[in-house]
Amino acid sequence: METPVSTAVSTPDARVTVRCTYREAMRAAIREAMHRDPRVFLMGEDVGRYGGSFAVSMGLLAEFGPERIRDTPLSESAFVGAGIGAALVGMRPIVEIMTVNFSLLALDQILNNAATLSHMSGGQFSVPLVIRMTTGAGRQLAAQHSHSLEGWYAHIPGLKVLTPATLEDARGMLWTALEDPDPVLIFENGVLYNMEGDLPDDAGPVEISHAAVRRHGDDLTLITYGGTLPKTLEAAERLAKEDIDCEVIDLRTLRPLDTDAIVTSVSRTTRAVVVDEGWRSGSISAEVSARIVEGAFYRLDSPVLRVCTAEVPIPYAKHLEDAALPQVETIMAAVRQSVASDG
Amino acid sequence: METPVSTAVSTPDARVTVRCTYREAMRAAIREAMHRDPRVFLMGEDVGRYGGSFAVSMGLLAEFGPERIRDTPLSESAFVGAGIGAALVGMRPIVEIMTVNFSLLALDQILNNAATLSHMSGGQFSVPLVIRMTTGAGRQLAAQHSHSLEGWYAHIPGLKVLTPATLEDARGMLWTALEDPDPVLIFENGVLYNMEGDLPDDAGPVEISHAAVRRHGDDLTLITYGGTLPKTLEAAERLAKEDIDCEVIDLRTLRPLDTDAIVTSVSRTTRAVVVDEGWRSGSISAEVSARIVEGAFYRLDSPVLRVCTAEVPIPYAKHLEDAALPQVETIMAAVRQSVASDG
Amino acid sequence: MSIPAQAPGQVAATSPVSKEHALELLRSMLRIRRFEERCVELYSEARIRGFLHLYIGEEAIAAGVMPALQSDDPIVSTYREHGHALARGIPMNAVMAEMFGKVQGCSHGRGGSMHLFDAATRFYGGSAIVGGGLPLAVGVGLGELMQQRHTVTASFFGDGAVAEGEFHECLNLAALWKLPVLFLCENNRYAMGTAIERALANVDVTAKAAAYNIAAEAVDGMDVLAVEDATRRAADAVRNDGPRLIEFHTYRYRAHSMYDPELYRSKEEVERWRDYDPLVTFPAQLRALGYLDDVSLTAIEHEIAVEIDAAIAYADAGTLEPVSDLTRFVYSETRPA
Amino acid sequence: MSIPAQAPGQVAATSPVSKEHALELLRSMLRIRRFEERCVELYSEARIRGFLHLYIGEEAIAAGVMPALQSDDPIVSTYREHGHALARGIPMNAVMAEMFGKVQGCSHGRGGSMHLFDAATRFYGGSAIVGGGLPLAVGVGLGELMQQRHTVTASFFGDGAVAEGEFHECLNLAALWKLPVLFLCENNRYAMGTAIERALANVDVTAKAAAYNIAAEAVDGMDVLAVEDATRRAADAVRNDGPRLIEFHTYRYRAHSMYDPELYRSKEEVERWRDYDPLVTFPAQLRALGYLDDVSLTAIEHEIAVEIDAAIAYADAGTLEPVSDLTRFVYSETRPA
Ligand SMILES: Cc1ncc(C[n+]2csc(CCOP(=O)(O)OP(=O)(O)O)c2C)c(N)n1
Ligand SMILES: Cc1ncc(C[n+]2csc(CCOP(=O)(O)OP(=O)(O)O)c2C)c(N)n1
Ligand SMILES: [Mg+2]
Ligand SMILES: [Mg+2]
Repeated sequence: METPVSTAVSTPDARVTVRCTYREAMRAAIREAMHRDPRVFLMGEDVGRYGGSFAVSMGLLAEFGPERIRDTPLSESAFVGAGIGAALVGMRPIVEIMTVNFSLLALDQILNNAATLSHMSGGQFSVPLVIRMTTGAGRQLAAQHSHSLEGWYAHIPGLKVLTPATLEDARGMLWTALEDPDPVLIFENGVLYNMEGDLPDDAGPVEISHAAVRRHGDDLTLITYGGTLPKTLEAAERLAKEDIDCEVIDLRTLRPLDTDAIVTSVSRTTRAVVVDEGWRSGSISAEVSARIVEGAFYRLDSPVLRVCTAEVPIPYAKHLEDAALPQVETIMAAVRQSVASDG
Repeated sequence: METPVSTAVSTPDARVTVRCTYREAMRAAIREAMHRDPRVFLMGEDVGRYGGSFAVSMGLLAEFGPERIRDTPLSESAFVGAGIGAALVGMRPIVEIMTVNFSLLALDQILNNAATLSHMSGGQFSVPLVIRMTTGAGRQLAAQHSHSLEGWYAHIPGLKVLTPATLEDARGMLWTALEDPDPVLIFENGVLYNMEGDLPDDAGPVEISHAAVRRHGDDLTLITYGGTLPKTLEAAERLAKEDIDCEVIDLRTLRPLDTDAIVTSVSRTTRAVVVDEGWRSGSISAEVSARIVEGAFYRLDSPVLRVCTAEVPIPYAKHLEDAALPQVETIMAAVRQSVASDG
Repeated sequence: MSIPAQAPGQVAATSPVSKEHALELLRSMLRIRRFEERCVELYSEARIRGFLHLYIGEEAIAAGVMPALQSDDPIVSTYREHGHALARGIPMNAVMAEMFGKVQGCSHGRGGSMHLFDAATRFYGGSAIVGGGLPLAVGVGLGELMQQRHTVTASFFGDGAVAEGEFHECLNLAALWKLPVLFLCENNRYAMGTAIERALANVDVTAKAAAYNIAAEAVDGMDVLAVEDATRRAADAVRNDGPRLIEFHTYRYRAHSMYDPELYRSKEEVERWRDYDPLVTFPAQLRALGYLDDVSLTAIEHEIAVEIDAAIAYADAGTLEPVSDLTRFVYSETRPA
Repeated sequence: MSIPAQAPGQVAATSPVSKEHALELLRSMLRIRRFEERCVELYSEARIRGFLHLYIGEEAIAAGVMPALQSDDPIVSTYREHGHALARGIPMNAVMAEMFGKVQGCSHGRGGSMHLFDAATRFYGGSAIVGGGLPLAVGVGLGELMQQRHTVTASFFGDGAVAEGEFHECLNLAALWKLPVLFLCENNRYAMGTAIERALANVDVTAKAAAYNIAAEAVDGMDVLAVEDATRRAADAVRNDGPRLIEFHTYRYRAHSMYDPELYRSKEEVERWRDYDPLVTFPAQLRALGYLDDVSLTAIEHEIAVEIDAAIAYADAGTLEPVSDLTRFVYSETRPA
């Protein structure tokens, strides 16, 4: 039995597609939002004249002007808080934190203000704010520039946490997030920006409450999100050649988690491996594992396994960084181990 | 089969004991450390003239003077960073962050500096720093003053995370933490400060690498730490009257987790319930569950269950706050559910 | 201007004041004072719980600031905000019910004393992280400006908040973007038990404002007329060309929260400040002007007592939210317009 | 003193300088410049990876500051720290090996360009969070003071860091506690693509220091003698009575990191600043003084080239740490003394 888990998977039909990168899809999403709603504006370090540290907002300053494409001083707490305040009084800010590594400086505003204001005020106020940030390792940026904390942020009630891993989601999640009355964090994994593919010409909003099955399979469920989706899909393809048929679930939204999609798939395949770029202990992969056990314990044929990032501040040297992160080979090894073990 | 998991449980022998509170035990630990090592000093908001916002450091300013009992301005990032720097060059600072709720303002220093410096420098430097903070809810302090984030901090490699839940541990963990070459976070649950009991006169350091069995039992393992230990023990006692014999494990240290102790106990009892004051999703209870599944899957007779805090910013109204937190009754209900279900 | 702890804060008639308005100001201060005095009793009866931070001694600020603002000017406050809330016009019933944890409370019983919110009066809380309201206020100001609303966002904070990084980031951002934010520092000389001299290398908050090119003024916060006058001038300036800061010199007579051993200051110091109590000096001034006599004062006191009694009755009669509603409001129930 | 972008930064002979010392300073600057020029090549060959922030244009600061400090004075730096590291005396071999990710690197290959560390020279990194080194430096200063070491902790940071809350908190704490910290602001007018005018409401960093009662001086950061002189005076002052701040006016000729489209400034502006290039003006001055001629310059260049070649060879020959050691150093291997 299988439930439809997402409307985000585009069906191969007669739609016109354009070739573009994840970065361009993101930029198109911002442009669309700016055109569609005058209350939307973009604010963050170097989003304007520099064009965005990952070039996502390149060209937007010229198109929309400095009132709506706001370069901020280096002051993460102030400008994230400013986004919260502006949202409170009716604007629809998109705040860009250059990378998740710097978001710690704004965490008080995110956790103690953005995530609590609706509840603390008894529902009188809401914070329709979108915070975008780049996340992840893999570019030899070492210990202070390689965090993957999206799963960690998913711990916080009051927030929604999105991790677009496909062009459709890069293109479509922002608008849905902006329509949401509550603060939404969008994590863009840095290794995805140059990912290229075909995107339907009329690609638009996607829903954000369901996980997506990115590959159907019967033997085991691989569960992942964000930057590790491509690696996981590759592992699944290579495992297919070994006659191990994996289902691949892209969580898409880390908060709230789509428990149904996970439990339904694992109940059918009876095995699960969670792939997560977060540090292992206390990562979202642990939560996924716990929910599988809570929801599908009696269907499981082997323990849920996890492929996570080693518990080290990410080292600079390439071979060590590679060894620290989930890789196609380590994913494959975990799958083989799961399939080999039996209750 | 059972391994000895802790040396922290005092054996009832002929030692002289003194009656004291958790707060006094903590204060005695600080005093001892100050006397024992001139490099130790205490720094934080209102630790001096005010006597500590929870009166832990009451009297210490008079005893040790303002050089070693340092009142800081409200500037969490600066004074936590100052502790890191002072530790780097040979001091042994104890930094008090008044409560975990304010620690978010210092999180960049904790995660990007304290936790990384040893690794980033290739082992040239270390940060022998102790950060103490009060954690937890239960006193109607509402959404911004009731966080229980110790499990969340346990995600960070490079840190150690301690949660003393007994008088022995309140008295003994600090010195061990100060002896540790790396940054150690000590979380003191606010509801414990007035807990009273008998402490051996000569109570001293305790090791911090093992969990402790606080109650032996055969039917199910209850796993908890910190502020929920008393509730969990009470639940176990009451369940004993229903002929359900629970083992109670006090994790004591949330990072690194004592997986062996957990897996050994659950392998024997075949059932586990994790009790955790953190918000459910992404809490340390998820990690415990995942590790049980990884290490004892084939011994489990029923799914690991969790009793956590509801996923809401803690409300002010007492009945709602009570409903949000783990309670003796909800723990008992989870245990009964686990015992009733069978594979 | 800076008020040394020793010098008496003279009530300067900085602006001519009508009898009617003067009595309104007195009434406003007295209402806050009496309200909080009753809160103390209710707290010791455990009918109010959690933290309770009293504003007693500082009433001249809230009472003087609010009339100088317009009804659509947003307010961002702290955890010591009963005075701000009442002077702003949040009904006393709703404030009291909030502290009783009732659904009829201005935050639905979820916030308590530290988190009073009210959409009707644009009162954006009640923030209990020191300095945490400043970024919010800057954002509110930004949002108002971008929507051309021509309001002034009033941001209250204490002397303790001045040392926090947020103060710096926010003053800079507000000045850089010329945001319509009025920064109102309530300098009561202490952050919990930490005297300002042990918290700030330079205790002159107005000097700090200069580092951001923000015009600032120090004002006797025990003088309600001076407060109102300064606020009116500053708010005008903000409406026209960006942020201003006022440092109000004031004093809290009570413990930081409900209990604290007050080891950090002497009884004499507290007594010295009693001479400047606005609820002593202002009535005296009004009597001298012939605006007030025993009869009229008693009438005001009576009115206030009646209001407080009613508020307690209202709060008492209020309902507790059903536990099944616990997770309401974590996420908003309606999509925004 | 403040250097407008237009006015030429004259090399002022603020202190009489010996030929030997002058040549040392030149050598130090040139060594940094040539080292980084080679790093650019190595980066395009992908032998150096990650982020690489060049100091080219700013060499006079590192070269002038370091001789004014003592060998046990701790240094806390940023991610743009090759110059600081080399001038401080971390062997070039170890710096290069670090950027090659080799065990022989000064951070064991774990840090890379942004995280150079060296216990022997008390070089406490290499911090890549803007402003994140400031609290650390304050703590180092505190630790030194409490251990009566009489050192000066030098804390480098950029103009961009000035807007961060940490700047404010740390200047206040250092001043309040009279900590022996020397704050060294390398104001190169940009934080990535953000010109200082678009980041700070008041661009005068020395004026900010005044808000904490910290004495401060603005110095021509393109003039190595002025840098050295000012640092020497400031370090003396710090050693005796607490923190000082120097704002060095300087310029970065290259992209922020290795690549950036540099849309945020004009080619003309960059060219204008070329006139003040310390590696143009200082040699010219030395030639005028008769300290330098083609022959001696060629000799210096040659020596440096040899050193760089050797460093590359050293780094190349270095070893990669075994993958099995991945989790080493997450926790310290030895208990502290
Ligand atoms: C960031 C943060 N740190 C610490 C606290 C604990 N705390 C609550 S109020 C207070 C003192 C604040 O003093 P001030 O800003 O002067 O305001 P006042 O209480 O005097 O009105 C402290 C330290 C807090 N709420 N937030
Ligand atoms: C807290 C933080 N925010 C953002 C960044 C990204 N970033 C790296 S360098 C930089 C500019 C810093 O400018 P400045 O302090 O002037 O130093 P410079 O690069 O000019 O030497 C930025 C925004 C960061 N590293 N840390
Ligand atoms: Mg105060
Ligand atoms: Mg700069």
